[in-house]
Amino acid sequence: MKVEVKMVVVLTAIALISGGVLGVVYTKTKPKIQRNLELAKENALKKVVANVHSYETKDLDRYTTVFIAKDEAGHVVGYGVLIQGSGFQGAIKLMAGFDTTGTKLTGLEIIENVETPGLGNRITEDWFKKQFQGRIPPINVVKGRKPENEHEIQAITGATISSRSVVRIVNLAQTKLASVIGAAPSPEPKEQEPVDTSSVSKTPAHEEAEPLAQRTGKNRVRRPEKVQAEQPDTICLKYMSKFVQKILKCKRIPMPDSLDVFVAYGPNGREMVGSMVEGTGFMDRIKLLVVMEKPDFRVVGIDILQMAEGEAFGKGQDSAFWSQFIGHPLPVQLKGESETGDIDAISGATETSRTVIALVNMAKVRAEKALTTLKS
Amino acid sequence: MPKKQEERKLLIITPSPHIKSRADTRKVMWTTALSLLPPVVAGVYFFGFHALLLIIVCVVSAVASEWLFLKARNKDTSAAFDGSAVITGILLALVLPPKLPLWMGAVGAAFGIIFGKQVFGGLGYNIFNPALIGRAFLMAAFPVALTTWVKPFYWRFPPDAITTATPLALAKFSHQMTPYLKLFWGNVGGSIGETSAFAILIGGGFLIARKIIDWTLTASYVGTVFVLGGILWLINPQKYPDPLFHVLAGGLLLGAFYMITDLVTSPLTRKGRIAYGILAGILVIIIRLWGGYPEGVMFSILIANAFRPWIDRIFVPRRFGTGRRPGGKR
Amino acid sequence: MAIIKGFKGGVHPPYMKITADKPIKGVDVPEVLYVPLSQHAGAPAKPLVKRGDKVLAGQKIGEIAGFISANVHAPTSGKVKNILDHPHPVAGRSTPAVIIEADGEDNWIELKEREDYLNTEPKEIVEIVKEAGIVGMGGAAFPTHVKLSPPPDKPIEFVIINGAECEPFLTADDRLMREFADEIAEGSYLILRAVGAQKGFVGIESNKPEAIEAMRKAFSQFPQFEIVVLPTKYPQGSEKHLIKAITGREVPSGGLPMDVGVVVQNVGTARAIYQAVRYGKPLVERVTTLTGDAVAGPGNYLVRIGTTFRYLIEKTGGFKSDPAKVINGGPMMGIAQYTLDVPVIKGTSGIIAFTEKRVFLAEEGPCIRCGKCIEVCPMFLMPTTMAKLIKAGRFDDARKIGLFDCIECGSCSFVCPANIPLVQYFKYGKAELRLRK
Amino acid sequence: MKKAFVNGLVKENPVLVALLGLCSVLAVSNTAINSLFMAGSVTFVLVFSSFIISIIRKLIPDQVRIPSFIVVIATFVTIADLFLKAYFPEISKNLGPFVPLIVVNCIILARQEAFASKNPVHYAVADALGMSIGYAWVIIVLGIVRELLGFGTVFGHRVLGSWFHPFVVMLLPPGAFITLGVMVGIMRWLQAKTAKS
Repeated sequence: MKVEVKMVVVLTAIALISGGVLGVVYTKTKPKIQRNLELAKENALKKVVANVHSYETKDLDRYTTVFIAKDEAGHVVGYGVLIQGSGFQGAIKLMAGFDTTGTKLTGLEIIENVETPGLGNRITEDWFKKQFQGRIPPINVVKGRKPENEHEIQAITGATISSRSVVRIVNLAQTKLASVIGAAPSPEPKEQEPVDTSSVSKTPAHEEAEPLAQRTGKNRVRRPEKVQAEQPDTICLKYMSKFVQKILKCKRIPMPDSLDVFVAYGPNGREMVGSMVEGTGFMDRIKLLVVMEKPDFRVVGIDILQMAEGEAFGKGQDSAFWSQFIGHPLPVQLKGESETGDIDAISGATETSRTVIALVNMAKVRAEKALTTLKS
Repeated sequence: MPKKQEERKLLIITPSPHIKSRADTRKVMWTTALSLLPPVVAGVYFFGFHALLLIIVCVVSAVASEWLFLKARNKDTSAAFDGSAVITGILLALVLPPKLPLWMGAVGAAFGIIFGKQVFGGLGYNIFNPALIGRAFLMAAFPVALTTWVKPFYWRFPPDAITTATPLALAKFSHQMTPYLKLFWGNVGGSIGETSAFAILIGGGFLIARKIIDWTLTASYVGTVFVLGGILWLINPQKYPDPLFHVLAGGLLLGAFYMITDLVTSPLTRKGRIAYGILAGILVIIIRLWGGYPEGVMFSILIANAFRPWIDRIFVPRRFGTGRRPGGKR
Repeated sequence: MAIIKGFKGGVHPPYMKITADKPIKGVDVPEVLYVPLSQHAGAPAKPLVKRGDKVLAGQKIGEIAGFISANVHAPTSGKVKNILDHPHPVAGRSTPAVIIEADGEDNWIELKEREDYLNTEPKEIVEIVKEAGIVGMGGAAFPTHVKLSPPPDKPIEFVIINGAECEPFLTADDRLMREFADEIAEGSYLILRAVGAQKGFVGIESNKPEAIEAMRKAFSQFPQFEIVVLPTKYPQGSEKHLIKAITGREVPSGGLPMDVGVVVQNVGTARAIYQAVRYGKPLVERVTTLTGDAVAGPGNYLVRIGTTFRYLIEKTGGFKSDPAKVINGGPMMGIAQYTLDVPVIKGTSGIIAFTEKRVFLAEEGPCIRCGKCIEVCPMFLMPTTMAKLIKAGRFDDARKIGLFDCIECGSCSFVCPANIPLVQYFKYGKAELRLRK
Repeated sequence: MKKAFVNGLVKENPVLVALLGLCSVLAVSNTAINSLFMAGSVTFVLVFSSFIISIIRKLIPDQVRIPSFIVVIATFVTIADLFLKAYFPEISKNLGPFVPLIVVNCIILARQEAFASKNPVHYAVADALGMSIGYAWVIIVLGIVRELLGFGTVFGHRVLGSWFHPFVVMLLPPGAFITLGVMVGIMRWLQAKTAKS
């Protein structure tokens, strides 16, 4: 046999045999491997949500899957969000369990992480995960003291960044979950609603779009009461529904830098403008959604989309800080910097306060600009 | 008579020169060790008896591990007492948290000596500063213990209120500035020997006066941090700490006088040393402002250490009678 | 006259010029003199006498044998006892020497005195210098007539008279300048004439104020010359550094002073030239400093070439305590002797005898890379790096970074805290490379 | 045959002497159990590859020997990987990509090229076993040391009491480098000592 031919024949033969063997092994092990993968998720879901009998999954994006957990009767018992975000060393994949309202955490499981062994890796320790039970996002990390309320958890000593990362991912999970059960047309029958209303009834109900707290947490209205016949922009609704109770029409004005401006029309001809702004804070980027009411661009609410500032935030002063903006027509100014200042800085974080004020003021500028483009 | 005496004894033949300056490695080392006294005293004053114990443990461990290693390799064990191991021990202790368990200090000193110095061949051959190698190892091994700081005079506080953050951490993570005077005298949280700028300036000034360290290296390192920190501060005074704070807070001065000037691991020529100081200074600012850690002195020096052979290769003096056209004044 | 900046690098050793105030004293001619045929840089002289020949003082007994070589003359009258190998103070081994048994009469050959000696033709000056066997008397002993005859393509602009005497302990030049300033001045003028230069400088270190004063007076009759006071620093007396300090010119690496239009001559050489041109006297004696803590009679002595160290020391009072080390030359660059039977030669600027107390013996430690040697190297070399390369046998790499630029001044060894014998490594490296050639 | 087996244990140890396959050695040796499974996988792949290659060594033309070896090795590696995924999912997750990466582990290919393709089957298998065990004991010792110092446990069992303060660094890559360096150092030291006596 000629060498060239022999080469081809031998190599082909080896490849064929190898392929055959692998085919057999693969088909034998495939179901088992599949099952393992499923089991891992299922076990995690069962750990974070009680009484799971069956579940449905819904992929939101590449990194996020929502598990709708149901009991034997088929009633929703909670949600699990399988989500991946970045940690200190690499990706952290976790399953966050939420109650039926999608607000309160029922548990947390870390599925995958490559954090520093013995340090950041300790996010998998029970005491850390247990802290999340019953917490209501957005959560803040505290260091060197005990958490004081349901929005705080304690950091792992020496692994603040990993702790923060987990919290950030959990907060994100909640936001994503909210977008699923909040904005999308509900796949559930009306009877499921009581869950929702109970949570709303805890807070003073507002018949009109009153200024609400800036945080995405407590006082949010899960869903617009009535969905108009004309299909509203879901992205717009997702952001604006936190601040405007009755939305007749919602419109997203895409901006070139992908920081959107939203316009929502309420009853009685009210017109609300939400403007996304982004800037560099002391520690990291700050991204806000500022919702204003026309015509004088009075602040209705501010949503913190991204912020990782120092610890001075989250100690309670901050909610006082944020509520200062509500009801003020823009632009606003820092007290002490001009005669007519309206906003008190957070003590010890003047820099951040200043940045926030600048961003809020910028929101108005952007909104006006967007509205003119809309008209033209 | 004299002739007879001479006959009895042979004349000694040695190459020239036949006279010698009084400089001597041991003397250099012990003088350096002596110059560490002010920071040691300040550290013990602020952080108490445990700090003293930690310094002693580090020194004993450093000398003992050097002795054992030399013994195991059948080398001259007297090299363990040439003072360099003592310096390593003291320096390591000075960059450790005051309440660090003693055994950790011992482990760090032994590691620094063995893996930072002896495996390279002993004094003169190490690439990295042994004390900093010891600290980097401890930092990697016991990150929590190495970042737990206590207040000065912590024994006066209730046991649950003795921990604090370093001025740099306060600035970086909580926007809190520490008064300069406190930084100058050292009445702040931090490593045993790094807090008191005053004590370091005394000891370092002594070293410069004795010409054991090159003041230009210290100056280029501190100067770079000051200038670069200053530029950033002028650009955004709200976001970046001011340059004086950069210099006084953290371990910059200790590093500038005692670590980066380590003879063995710094470049040979003055120009090289200036470049080396600038490189390390830039690294300090980068790590402090944009890195994960609040302090960057240790890593800046270790990284600069790695660049040292390269710097030595670039900065060679212009040989006499080369490169310049003959001719000149008159 | 102003103090100028000097050069970069160098050291400040303890000067110990204890014999500075001792006037030059003559020493009796010994019974036996050992006159090496090689007292200079270059080829040894060819002997002109044989065993049993009678010689007169000043008679030529060795003849130039090559381009770089010098005549040798009999220091006194007597009989040639033999021509044999004898210990040499610089070569470090025995070399052929004419052994002369003095007759004690010290009869001289007929010396030709010149009337109008200051107007001697340049060519003639060179010829006289060559005939008189004059070599550089600062220590290197380079034949002077070679220096005085630069090739036509290298015109000489400046003459520099070297009165720096930067070596510690040595005071011979200092005394010469104080006592024979006039002769030096006239000799210097002859040098200027010989090389056709327009301008001359006399460089003296600031630690010799009396010499400066005397020289200034003596040179006042030669306006071509300027006295330059140099900072006291070792090795200020090195040709290259003297030129650098005075003219700002750098002798190129591997080059000679004439490459930058300069000729440097030691004050002792200037005086020898004066004596040769005026009286026709060949170089058979010199002033040398005998010092050190072991000798009883330290001082500056005018001795005949060929006088043994032993004789000189015994004549001046012997040893006051046990000598442990005897050096030919200064303590920085001088050479330790293994016997006292070595003779004084033309380049013997000093003899130092140290007791054990002053002998420095220390083990070589590891280099701590302090960079002190680089700081002090007046040639701007990297001594520590070169030594490491030589230790590793990488001679060619050492050459590439300037091994042959090293002037072996010893500053690096002097400061090294680890007691590394750097100069010794360089000498070894150079020798190794020369052998390989 | 005995010589072929013994060679890999110490004298020509693939890790300590030849310094081959360090990638996986450093990466997965943070616990003893991971080391054990890694060692098992390497042993499986090496022994079976050597066995097969040795059998078919005369059939393979020289020009395509490397591709052939790789195909054979890759087959066994994939089998090992799938097996671990199916039956030891936790371990598989810990070992991450390092099981598939056995394909490019120098030890395996080097043994095929240097030994299995030139020797009869029983020698080839003996050599493969020797090399595997040489690899195994080093990585397992490394795993035990790192786990002991990094967690205070060995194979998950607590060995050192609560007084023990774990060395985090031992679980990180530097810890692996340091430990391996010390092992190589001791090895050299012992060799020098035996050579002398």
